[in-house]
Amino acid sequence: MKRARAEILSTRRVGAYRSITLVAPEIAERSRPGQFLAIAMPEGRAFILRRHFSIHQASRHGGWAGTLEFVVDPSVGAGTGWLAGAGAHEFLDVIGPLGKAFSYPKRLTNCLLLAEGRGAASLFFLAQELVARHKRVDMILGGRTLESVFKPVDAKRLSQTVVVMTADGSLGERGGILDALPDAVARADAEVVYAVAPAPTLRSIAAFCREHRLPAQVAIEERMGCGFGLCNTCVVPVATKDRSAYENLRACVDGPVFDPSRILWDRWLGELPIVPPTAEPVPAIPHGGGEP
Amino acid sequence: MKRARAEILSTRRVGAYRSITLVAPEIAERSRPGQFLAIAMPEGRAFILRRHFSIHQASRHGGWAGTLEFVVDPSVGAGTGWLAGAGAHEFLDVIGPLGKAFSYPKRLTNCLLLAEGRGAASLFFLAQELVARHKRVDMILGGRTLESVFKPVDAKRLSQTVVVMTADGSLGERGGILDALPDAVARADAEVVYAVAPAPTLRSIAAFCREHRLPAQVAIEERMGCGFGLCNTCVVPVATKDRSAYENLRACVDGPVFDPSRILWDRWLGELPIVPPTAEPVPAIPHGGGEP
Amino acid sequence: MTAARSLVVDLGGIVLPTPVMIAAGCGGTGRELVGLVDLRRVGAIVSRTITVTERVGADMPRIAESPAGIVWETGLQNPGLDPFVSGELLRLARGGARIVVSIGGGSLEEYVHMTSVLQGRPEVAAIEIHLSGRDDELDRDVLGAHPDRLNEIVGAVARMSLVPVFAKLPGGCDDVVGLARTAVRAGATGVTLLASPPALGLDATRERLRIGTVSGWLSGPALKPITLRAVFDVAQALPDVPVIASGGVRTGEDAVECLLAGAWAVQVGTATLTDPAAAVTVAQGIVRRLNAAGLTSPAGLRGRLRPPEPTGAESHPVSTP
Amino acid sequence: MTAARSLVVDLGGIVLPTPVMIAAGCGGTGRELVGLVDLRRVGAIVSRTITVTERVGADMPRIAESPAGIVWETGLQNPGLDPFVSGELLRLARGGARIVVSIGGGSLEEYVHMTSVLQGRPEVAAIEIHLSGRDDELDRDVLGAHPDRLNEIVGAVARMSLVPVFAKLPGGCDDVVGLARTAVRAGATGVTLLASPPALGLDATRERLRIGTVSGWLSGPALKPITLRAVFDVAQALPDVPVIASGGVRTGEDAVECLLAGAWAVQVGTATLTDPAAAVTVAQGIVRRLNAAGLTSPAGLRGRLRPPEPTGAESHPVSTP
Ligand SMILES: Cc1cc2nc3c(=O)[nH]c(=O)nc-3n(C[C@H](O)[C@H](O)[C@H](O)COP(=O)(O)OP(=O)(O)OC[C@H]3O[C@@H](n4cnc5c(N)ncnc54)[C@H](O)[C@@H]3O)c2cc1C
Ligand SMILES: Cc1cc2nc3c(=O)[nH]c(=O)nc-3n(C[C@H](O)[C@H](O)[C@H](O)COP(=O)(O)OP(=O)(O)OC[C@H]3O[C@@H](n4cnc5c(N)ncnc54)[C@H](O)[C@@H]3O)c2cc1C
Ligand SMILES: Cc1cc2nc3c(=O)[nH]c(=O)nc-3n(C[C@H](O)[C@H](O)[C@H](O)COP(=O)(O)O)c2cc1C
Ligand SMILES: Cc1cc2nc3c(=O)[nH]c(=O)nc-3n(C[C@H](O)[C@H](O)[C@H](O)COP(=O)(O)O)c2cc1C
Ligand code: FES
Ligand code: FES
Repeated sequence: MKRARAEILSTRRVGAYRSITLVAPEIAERSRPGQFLAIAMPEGRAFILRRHFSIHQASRHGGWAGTLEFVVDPSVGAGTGWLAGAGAHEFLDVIGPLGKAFSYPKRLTNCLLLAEGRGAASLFFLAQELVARHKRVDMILGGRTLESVFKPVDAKRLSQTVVVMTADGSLGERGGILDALPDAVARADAEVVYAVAPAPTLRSIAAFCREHRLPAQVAIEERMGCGFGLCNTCVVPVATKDRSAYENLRACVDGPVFDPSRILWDRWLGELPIVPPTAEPVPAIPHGGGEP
Repeated sequence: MKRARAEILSTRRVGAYRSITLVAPEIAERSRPGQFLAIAMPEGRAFILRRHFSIHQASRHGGWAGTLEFVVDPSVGAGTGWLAGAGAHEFLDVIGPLGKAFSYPKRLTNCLLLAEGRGAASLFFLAQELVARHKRVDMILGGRTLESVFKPVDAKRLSQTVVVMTADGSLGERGGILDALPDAVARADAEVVYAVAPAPTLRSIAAFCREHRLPAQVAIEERMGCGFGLCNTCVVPVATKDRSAYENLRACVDGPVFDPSRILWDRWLGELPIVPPTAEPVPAIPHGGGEP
Repeated sequence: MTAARSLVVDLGGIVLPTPVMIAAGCGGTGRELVGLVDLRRVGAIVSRTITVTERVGADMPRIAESPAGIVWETGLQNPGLDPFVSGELLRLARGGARIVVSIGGGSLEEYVHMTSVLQGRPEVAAIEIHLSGRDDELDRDVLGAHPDRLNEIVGAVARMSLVPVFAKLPGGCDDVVGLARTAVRAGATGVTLLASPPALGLDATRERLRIGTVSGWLSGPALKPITLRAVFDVAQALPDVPVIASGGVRTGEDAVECLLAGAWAVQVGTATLTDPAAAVTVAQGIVRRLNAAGLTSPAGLRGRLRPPEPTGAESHPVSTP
Repeated sequence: MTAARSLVVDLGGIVLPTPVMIAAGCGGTGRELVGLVDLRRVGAIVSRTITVTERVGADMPRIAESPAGIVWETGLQNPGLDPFVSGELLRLARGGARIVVSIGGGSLEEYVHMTSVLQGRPEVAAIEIHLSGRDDELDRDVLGAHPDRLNEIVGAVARMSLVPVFAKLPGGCDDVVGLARTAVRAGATGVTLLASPPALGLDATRERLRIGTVSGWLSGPALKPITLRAVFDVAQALPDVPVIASGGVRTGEDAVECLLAGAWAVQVGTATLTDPAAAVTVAQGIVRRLNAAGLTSPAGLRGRLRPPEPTGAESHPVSTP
């Protein structure tokens, strides 16, 4: 983890989002898919905390070496709005890479990647790394409208198949990414599932994977005070290894990537009384890291 | 008193200061010398209160009709710094004109105007109005260096004589405006004194005028919460009419122009124990307004 | 979607055209706001705090900015009760706004005397009891911080008063719910939560204090989370008691937050110093919100508060089908 | 102009390399700051508050922004005393920083037990007593708000402890000086002023609470004027007692303000979450100031505070000759 004063190389619109490319060699070099950045907001405004963004691309080689790209949904609030308005040659105070990355399967081959909206940003980075490891990648991309589906065209370069789902049917099929999951698993003969989506969707994906005994990893988001483990505000309830109890693990250092079968979804999402996690363990992708 | 969303027509550097011209016909029309503006600071920054600025010019007629000019010392803090950086076509939320104006002498003729630094801004406006009333105007302008003497050249158009004093001797004579006061009074045969300067200087001017039984008016500054009389934070201790007691009067609505012989300088400036104001009244310029 | 029929609120006997009042000490003396705001569209103006005899007030300077706040001290400068009643009170009322008179003192006798003088004055819609000052009789720093004394003072005022009485509880007290309960049991119609807490302003560069009397009080947006907590806790404990939120209300949204937390009305203090029409613009914000929510009265916002949405669910543009 | 010889401060027995500590709950578990800040240049790290047994902590979400502040609630999540001592404590110490352990509890027995376990641990430089929690024994909301109880708890810890003991007084109490005096009489080496006051975060648009447990605590710059007042009042009343300022310190200038007001040291909490090296940059700010003022130690700043300059005198660029 490094802290850098990073220059914005360029920014561009990607559908409903703004994509920002930074020059930050020390961070780029260490970045892996699923990890994120903590970006300081400008001084003298009504901001207190940093804002957090998943890493979309980290270029170690070639013409873009030393650059990092992340994607901002400018509609959320003042911080994302400010970032989306930042221009080339401005400097950002960035800490990263933060958090545990997705791990890559050692033996299994067929990977199904699902994302809703901007969540796809980190899955593109993951897809690249999986392809580089000779895995088969299939993708399901969702969004409310065609504008909020992230880079559906680019996806085709990395992915054997790409299913696009929109809530209003303006692109691909009408529906959510969940609707496309069973078919996609069958078609792609998926052995491993990776997902980034709103927590309720992830919960359903977790249930599906558990039922079908599919190992999975999900990247979650929880409100963060720091992003690097100091404050204990970003926790998610995760079953202990033996599943006899749970711990509130910090999403920023113990996550944001988790084995969904170990998250106590109902406890986390606070809608139902606390229920114990499933007693029967589901095969897990080796946690954290994988082959470098 | 009006509130307006006023466009900045132009801004320019005047020595160490920034002069800002606004389009604000309703306020300009009502403005008189000695009055001031309350200007809202931008939202979403670390500002809570408005900032206050004396009116330097208010044009009712001619090509500049409906404009208002004020002068900012950008070196004071964040608010003046921000204002000094504002550019043409930006809009400011302005309330004005605020406070009591200087009053013009009815019978007396020879007016001596003294100012230090940016304080001269409102005295130029006053000089204009006095000249229009066929009064004789003489001026003493001071500053730390030549940069901080406000418009010494322009002064000559309005004033019979202009004495310039600088602390470092870089323009005019070396010294403060007080040093030039006795001579100037004698030379100009001054009958009335107007002054805008730091409070300690005003106190000395008040003592001089009292000693020489010269009627005077001074414009003072006190930290303001609102600027229009709501909050009672901007007070100055002023002797009651019969000088038997004092009241804390609001500089924003009961001032900023006061008869200096009625201000309890020591009480205000907090350096000495409270002393009663002079028992012997000094002739006063009719307070507030004067001929319109 | 029904349109908001009216913003009228009834605070236990005082009916206000809107739930947005101008806080004590931030509304001038009856002359200043005329022309800057339509006073008939202001819920009520709370007078500056009046004491039996004149107070010349605190030393200068009296105000400084702090992060999202101001530190101030006026020393309760006021002309004293009788001059107030014959001058400022009439002027305030003439503007067309409902008048709440804030009374302050250091002894039981002073509070009793002020209440007796204000009774029967048709201009007085309600009394707000200032309780943050020194207790001269019992030699305590904050009169209203002690339940025994609160009970005594509020009880005496409430028994005498013909108009509703609100106890403005001191800021910076640990047991707000307990104090509110005491005030209400003693007869207060409702409570104003909270007075400004004690504060200090300091200029590191010049190594100087910023306030002439050394210390002062904190006001402004910085206080909002503390106000919301006090309002929420008291409203949960005493759901039938009119609670007026004071401290950090600047926008319509801030006011909606207070109403959601359980307030029946809000006061705008610091915000009025910057935007003299704040009480009206805040009320307009409430109207917009009521219209959007299809509610017909501000009271409809009370009790609508739900637990937080899980972070992961709101951070993405798409919700689960 | 003499250069600042050193930032070393002695807080009644605990000697720190700088007067800038990382506040309780804002310094991680000993792993996280490594690489982000040179811990030998941090005055001390205060551990998160430790309880006898593990606490899983509060419901999510746990943090939200407010004007110049944050509202947070962790529910004192911690592994419990024994796992802390055998793991986190050692790791924290290994980083090279002095460690102050914050202990919290709901009964006298718990505080006594924790003190006994921490005694003789060479890693523990001092104990900070967290006093803002519930009193389970006496069934009171804020244990440390009551002088009787404060006296009892602080007295027991101080009598047993071989290292200096600091009482962190609850935020939002009316009689800070009285509580500080009680704590010191009971044997505390010094006081930390103040813990975060109770607060609520609310999202008007979504009509939702922002914090999973409903209510939380306010931290950040918003608190600075309240912190300064508490520090000033206590330092005036108890000039020989080490006072640690906590609440709203973000910059070197903020720290200088606290030292001028009478603090012997400061803590940075929220600021550390944004700038993990805040404790070092704040200390550098103090050094710059000492150098500019020709002072040789932070203690030199205490007592330099003067009354405010008259407004009219500072607003013009020229001073009277
Ligand atoms: C690990 C992680 C990775 C993320 N990656 C991305 C990304 O790649 N692109 C992107 O656009 N956003 C991402 N986010 C979410 C992003 O951090 C928040 O949307 C942002 O902090 C909101 O800041 P704001 O100032 O715009 O809104 P604020 O004004 O702070 O908040 C507006 C509303 O947004 C919601 N919100 C606030 N903070 C968060 C948060 N941390 N997570 C979710 N919702 C929040 C709340 O409803 C809040 O009321 C990520 C968050 C996390 C924790
Ligand atoms: C009636 C009146 C007329 C004024 N006319 C002018 C003018 O024509 N041109 C001009 O440049 N300035 C004028 N001022 C002063 C100007 O309002 C302040 O300098 C300004 O408010 C400081 O704001 P800031 O944000 O730059 O500084 P801040 O960051 O607010 O303060 C920096 C420092 O400036 C000083 N200061 C703050 N407020 C005031 C104040 N109201 N008066 C004096 N000192 C203050 C304090 O030392 C403070 O610590 C006038 C003030 C008053 C009351
Ligand atoms: C300049 C000023 C003067 C005040 N005077 C009084 C007063 O006389 N009596 C009182 O009860 N409160 C007084 N207050 C406190 C306000 O009524 C209000 O409770 C406080 O400012 C918090 O609200 P705000 O954040 O909206 O300003 C004053 C506040 C300010 C800023
Ligand atoms: C996320 C977070 C966790 C905290 N945890 C504790 C804690 O465990 N014990 C404690 O005494 N104070 C805790 N605090 C309070 C801080 O120690 C500090 O007193 C407070 O935040 C005010 O200082 P600040 O404005 O510098 O943040 C916590 C604060 C934050 C922001
Ligand atoms: S955000 Fe601070 S610990 Fe995770
Ligand atoms: S500044 Fe508010 S009354 Fe003068």
